[in-house]
Amino acid sequence: MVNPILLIVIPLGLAFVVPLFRFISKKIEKFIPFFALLANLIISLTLFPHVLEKPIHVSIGGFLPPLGINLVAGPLGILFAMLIALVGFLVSIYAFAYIKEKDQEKYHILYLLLLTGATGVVLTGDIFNLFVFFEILCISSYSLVAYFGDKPGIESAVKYLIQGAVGSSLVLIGIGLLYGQFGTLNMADIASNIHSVHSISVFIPLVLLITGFGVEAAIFPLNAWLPDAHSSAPSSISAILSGIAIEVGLYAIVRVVFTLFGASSILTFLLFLGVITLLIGELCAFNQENIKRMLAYSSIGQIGLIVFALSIGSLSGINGGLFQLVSHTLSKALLFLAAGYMIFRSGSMNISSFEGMGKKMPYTSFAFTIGAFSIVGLPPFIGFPGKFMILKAALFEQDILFTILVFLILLATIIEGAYFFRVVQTIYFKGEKSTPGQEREIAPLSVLIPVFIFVGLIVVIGIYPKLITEILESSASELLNRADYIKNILP
Amino acid sequence: MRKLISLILLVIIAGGIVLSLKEIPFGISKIKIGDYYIKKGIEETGATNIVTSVVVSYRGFDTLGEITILFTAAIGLSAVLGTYRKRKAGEKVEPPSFIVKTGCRFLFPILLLVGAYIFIHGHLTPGGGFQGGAIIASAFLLMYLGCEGKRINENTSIVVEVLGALTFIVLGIIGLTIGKDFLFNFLPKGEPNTLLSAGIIPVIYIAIGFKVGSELAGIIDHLIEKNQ
Amino acid sequence: MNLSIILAIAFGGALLTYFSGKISKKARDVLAVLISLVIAVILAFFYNTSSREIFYTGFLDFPLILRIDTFSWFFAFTIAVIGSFSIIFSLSYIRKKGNTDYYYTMMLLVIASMIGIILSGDLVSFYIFWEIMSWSTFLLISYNRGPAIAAGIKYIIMSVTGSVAMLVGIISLYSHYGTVIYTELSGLLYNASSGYTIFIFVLFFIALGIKNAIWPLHVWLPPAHSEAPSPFSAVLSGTLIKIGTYGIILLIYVIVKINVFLNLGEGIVSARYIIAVTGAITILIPTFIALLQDDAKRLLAWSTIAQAGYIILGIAYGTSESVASGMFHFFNHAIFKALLFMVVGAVEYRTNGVRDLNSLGGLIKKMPVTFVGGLIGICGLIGVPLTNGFVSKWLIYKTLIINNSPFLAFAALLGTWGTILYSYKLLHNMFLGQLPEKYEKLERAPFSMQLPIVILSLAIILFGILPGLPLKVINSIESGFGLEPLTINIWGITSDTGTINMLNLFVAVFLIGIMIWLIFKGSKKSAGIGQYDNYAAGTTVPKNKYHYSVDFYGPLHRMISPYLRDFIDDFYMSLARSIKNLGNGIRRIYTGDVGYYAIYIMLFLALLIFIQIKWKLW
Amino acid sequence: MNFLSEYIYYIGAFSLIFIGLFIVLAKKNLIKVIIGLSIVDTGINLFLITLGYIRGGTAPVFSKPGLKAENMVDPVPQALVLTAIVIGVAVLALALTLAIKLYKHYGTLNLRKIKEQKW
Repeated sequence: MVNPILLIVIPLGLAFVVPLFRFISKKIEKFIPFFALLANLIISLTLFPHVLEKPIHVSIGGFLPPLGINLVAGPLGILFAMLIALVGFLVSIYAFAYIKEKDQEKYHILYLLLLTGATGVVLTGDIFNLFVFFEILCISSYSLVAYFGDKPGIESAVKYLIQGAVGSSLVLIGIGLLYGQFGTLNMADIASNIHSVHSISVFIPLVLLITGFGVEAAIFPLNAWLPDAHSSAPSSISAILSGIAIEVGLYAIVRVVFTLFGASSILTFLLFLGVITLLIGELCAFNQENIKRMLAYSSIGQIGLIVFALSIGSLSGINGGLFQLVSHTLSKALLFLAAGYMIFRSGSMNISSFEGMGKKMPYTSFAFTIGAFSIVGLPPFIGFPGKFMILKAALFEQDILFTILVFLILLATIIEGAYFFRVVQTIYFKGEKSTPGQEREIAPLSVLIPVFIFVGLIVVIGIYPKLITEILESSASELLNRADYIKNILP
Repeated sequence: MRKLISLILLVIIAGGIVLSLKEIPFGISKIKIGDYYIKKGIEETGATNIVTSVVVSYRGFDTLGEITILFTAAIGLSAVLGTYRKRKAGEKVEPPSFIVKTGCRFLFPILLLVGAYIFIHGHLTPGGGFQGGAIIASAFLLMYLGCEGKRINENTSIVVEVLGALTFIVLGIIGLTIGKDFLFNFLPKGEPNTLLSAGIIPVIYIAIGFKVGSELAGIIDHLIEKNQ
Repeated sequence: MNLSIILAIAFGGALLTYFSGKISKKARDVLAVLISLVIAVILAFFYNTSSREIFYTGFLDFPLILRIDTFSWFFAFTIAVIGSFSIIFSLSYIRKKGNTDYYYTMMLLVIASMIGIILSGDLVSFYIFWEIMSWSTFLLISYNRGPAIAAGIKYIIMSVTGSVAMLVGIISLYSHYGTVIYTELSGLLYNASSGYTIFIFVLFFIALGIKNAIWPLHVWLPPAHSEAPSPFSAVLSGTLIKIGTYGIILLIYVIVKINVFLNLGEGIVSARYIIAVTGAITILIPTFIALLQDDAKRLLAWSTIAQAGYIILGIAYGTSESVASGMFHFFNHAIFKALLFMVVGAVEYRTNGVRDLNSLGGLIKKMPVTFVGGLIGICGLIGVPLTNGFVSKWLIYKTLIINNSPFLAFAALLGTWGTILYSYKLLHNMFLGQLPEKYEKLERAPFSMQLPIVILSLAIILFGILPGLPLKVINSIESGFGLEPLTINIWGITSDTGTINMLNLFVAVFLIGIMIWLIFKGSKKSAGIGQYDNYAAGTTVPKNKYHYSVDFYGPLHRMISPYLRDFIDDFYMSLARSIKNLGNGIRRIYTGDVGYYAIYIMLFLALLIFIQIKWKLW
Repeated sequence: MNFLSEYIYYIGAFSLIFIGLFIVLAKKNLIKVIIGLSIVDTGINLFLITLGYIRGGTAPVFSKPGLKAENMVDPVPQALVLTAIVIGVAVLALALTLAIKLYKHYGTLNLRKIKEQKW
């Protein structure tokens, strides 16, 4: 069996090595992320069957937890690691043709570091270590948002950095308070000592952590950085931010709320928060003219939906939330990649500049359409089982409150449908029917291959959701069975 | 208005934190893993500086993350600035005064030496790779102040950075293959309170020292470049 | 023969068509027609069988089930046949336009998903196919660009609204009863509280009513039907909205069961009565709005809503005759409305896209076959004896009058009068009157258009004279629903309260026809005068002034039009606008000032802490 | 004033944190905001150090014989602070770099005027 630490060490080590390639050949460096993430994908796939049987615990430096830092490769962690590796891998192919700036080396290093940070966050079993990896994720995303160095990029990065820094300060205060009370940083160890969150001294760290991680997870009202950052970053990075970074933030919140604190009482609050986030995201996106901003607001909405589903708190609710998370990652990454290349060609982020794209770039447009349908939740794409499971979980509570919230969610879905269908129409049906000079410009293979792998995954999982439901179920039970988590780490 | 709102919000938050601080009385020994480290630290890691043993051994993975953050920031910084290293011709910088020049030249080697001392003795005395690295970087800062026209070689600094980080990772992987755990301290612990003790800790700290020093110097270099 | 094979052929064929189009256009045309015909033929073999199979188990924990019985056979077969005629009609219609591969693929996809809906045996697969149908229809409605874009977006938003409501209904049923399979669900609502039943009813009716264009939910239909390519309008009007009908029958008679349905509420506020009245309103208002239309397809579109009203009225009324009339009218409407859209489509094709009734006229000489098709089509629409529409309308009048619902009956009759007026307008303004000069050189419709027109016209006459053929099927469906069976023979229906026998009628009409013919033959011959042989004020009237089909029903138009604005549509549009404004307003919280953003973060934190300190909620 | 002697270090640390946060919330100059963030960092570091303090404690370094383990302060917060400082430095460096670039683009550091990315 492979040691899950390799999931972090391989991309990290390769990221450190990248600068050396300037002495050999400038052409190799863009393949480094590709190979690193391919390795990660393979490792996480090989770990996958083992993890389903029993979570893997690895200590670092030969010290057992709670003394040393440990990695917990449970189903949830491996699910996320797999997702990160998969999306990262595909986006790294996309970057071959997309990133043409003279200083590609730095892009690739930062990209690898971002994914390393994300992987570290989802695998670690130590709250401070989680914070450290979280910071890697954040700092590399600040830099990547500003990567083009253009006006919107820098402005967004500054705003992102300020909000992110405030968020991480809060996290650090929260960790400090936890350490002060429990004298340990190991999550399982803290969790075993927390008996209730009703006392204010435990509640304060909880809200500090939720708020701090919530900034990255883009929960309303902590998400003001998101539309700016997603719309100004290079499209490949938007895909990663939307597909990975927010989800990792969400993972941190879920870990904190479920595993660390077992705070089921705050879930009701998160339930409402999720619905509000969803509604606000969709309403903001509704009349948006900038395609990437629209997608970014849609991400906020989707996050709201996921938060709602996770905070239902039942097994099927978490299951549905995780499914929706996977579905959002794949669909939104696809949308950003496809839209990114269309923007690259048309030179404008305005939706109206997409007129006639259906003729000009048939494959990319097709992929965009699939992504849009999937996000809206139409069968037979991956968004549908996700929405279905969430609604099922919510309605199974047989509670009038949940019914009302479900109707609000569906209202948001309708709004979401409206603006996505508008874009699809713009791509295919708007503009002159066929003007001369509208030559087909097929996107390069390095764009089409990842895009169509995403399309394939979206369709295949949409038709056959059982492909991932097994790992989702065990992840959900990992989250719910707090006692098992503690017992596994601290025997 | 904005200030008033900010104040109200901060007061509420402060109130909450004060309430939670009641559970954390000041100055009483109660920390459980900290206690363990102090009691067993020397035995388990061989380093007399317990902070070092925590930083490099018990929580070595954090430190790996830490140097990664620094690396990320350095790379991100140069990516954002868009590094161009060509000095514009004919650009005059006011030369430093005689005192600054002499002082810097005098201090430069001493600072290098102090920095090196600090990270080499990280496992014995207060200090370590980061502190030593920072001192080395300050030596380079002085060099920029005092010796106009002198620049650190970018390629060299990058090689040093990379090698420093790689040493850390390679040691970790060797630990993985030998001791089944990443960053396992596979070298003999030696006798505490001697230079050659504590296994891989000094090696890692030296690597970190080089890495941090060259990285911080690189950051300074980048920022100076822009300002000229 | 497996049911899943039909679906495999339908869906696989749709994809195959796309790729074959990349190789050869001819092959694709042949393939498209072939696939649609093959589906129809295979379905024909399922006549009077019933089977059930689980075709897919991979979707979560729901086994997806296909089933066929007389009920679904009837609908599926009608849809498949109308679908294949539309595809044959498309062969020449679509050739001039671009993107033909896409067109055929989507067309086949729509047909395939419709058949999927009809054949599915549980609500989840029903929903899945329903949604596939929704988006594929959306992609086809906007095919013509221009105004079709707005039509498409209106359609899909309403459709999504409906389907999410239905999804809640389905999942709610599942969470209450643990199953979504029709046969297991059937009758379970008997024990449910009436509040819950109404909840389920409302949710499903939003979806089904939107698809079926029941009155306050109809706004998508006029633009969508009129802007879609004409053969697809035929599919939309003839079959797609009937999916809604199917769903309503399924809900009332299969899932809820007739006895629960009839006992839901009392008197005026009973579910049965409310739906029937909605049906009546759906007949009345759209009929008169249709009268005002100058666009041929828009007129037909409003007519479709009105006719759907008859169907709903019949189905919801709940007697065995009314249900028979509803289902028979569904069948008839599928035929004659598809026919009429094809007629309009043929005219549109030859005149290069002219649908404005004010600028057409006199085409009878240029396109006689099409004219005859149109004539028979409107005869069926009005319900002239010896056409199929007569029998279904007769049944509904009869059952409404016998069961003491004079107002509903009056609404139905009034609807028919309106139908006569607008149908005549349609026929007259296209085919009668003067021929505008620019259409002197018009050719006949191509064979691939004439063929479906002729066959469908013949079908109208056939089922008008032999209504027993479909009624037999309908009767066996009804007995499956637990309704009293009717006494059917091939010429009509026998019953104590009134018998209809088309043989007598046939003979009578035949004799009257001969008499009229003789009278015309015997009377003095009138002199034939050329079209332009006209003088006014001593000079020849310029040729372009000859058009008296402009402003048809002008006075009536001016009289009723103020009352018949589509207020519902205005309401929905203002709703959409206010959501837009709300969104624009909410967006302002992202002010661009990072100081505010930091305040938001602190606000969130402070709020949480404040609530906890103050109320100890958590 | 038992309270003060008990909590004075906490009060000091948190005063710094809240002063920093107030600067971030209320000031409009980007450089000041960055300084605010830096002050927050400092405050947090002080807070962490304070957590591990023992009355009359010594540094956890066995540099010479005779030092008692009981008297030593908790080493873990010190290690955490080391990490936190580095993170702070990294964020600070990046923030200043971005500020330089931002100034190039806008010619101002007034955050109230840098509002192109909004809605």
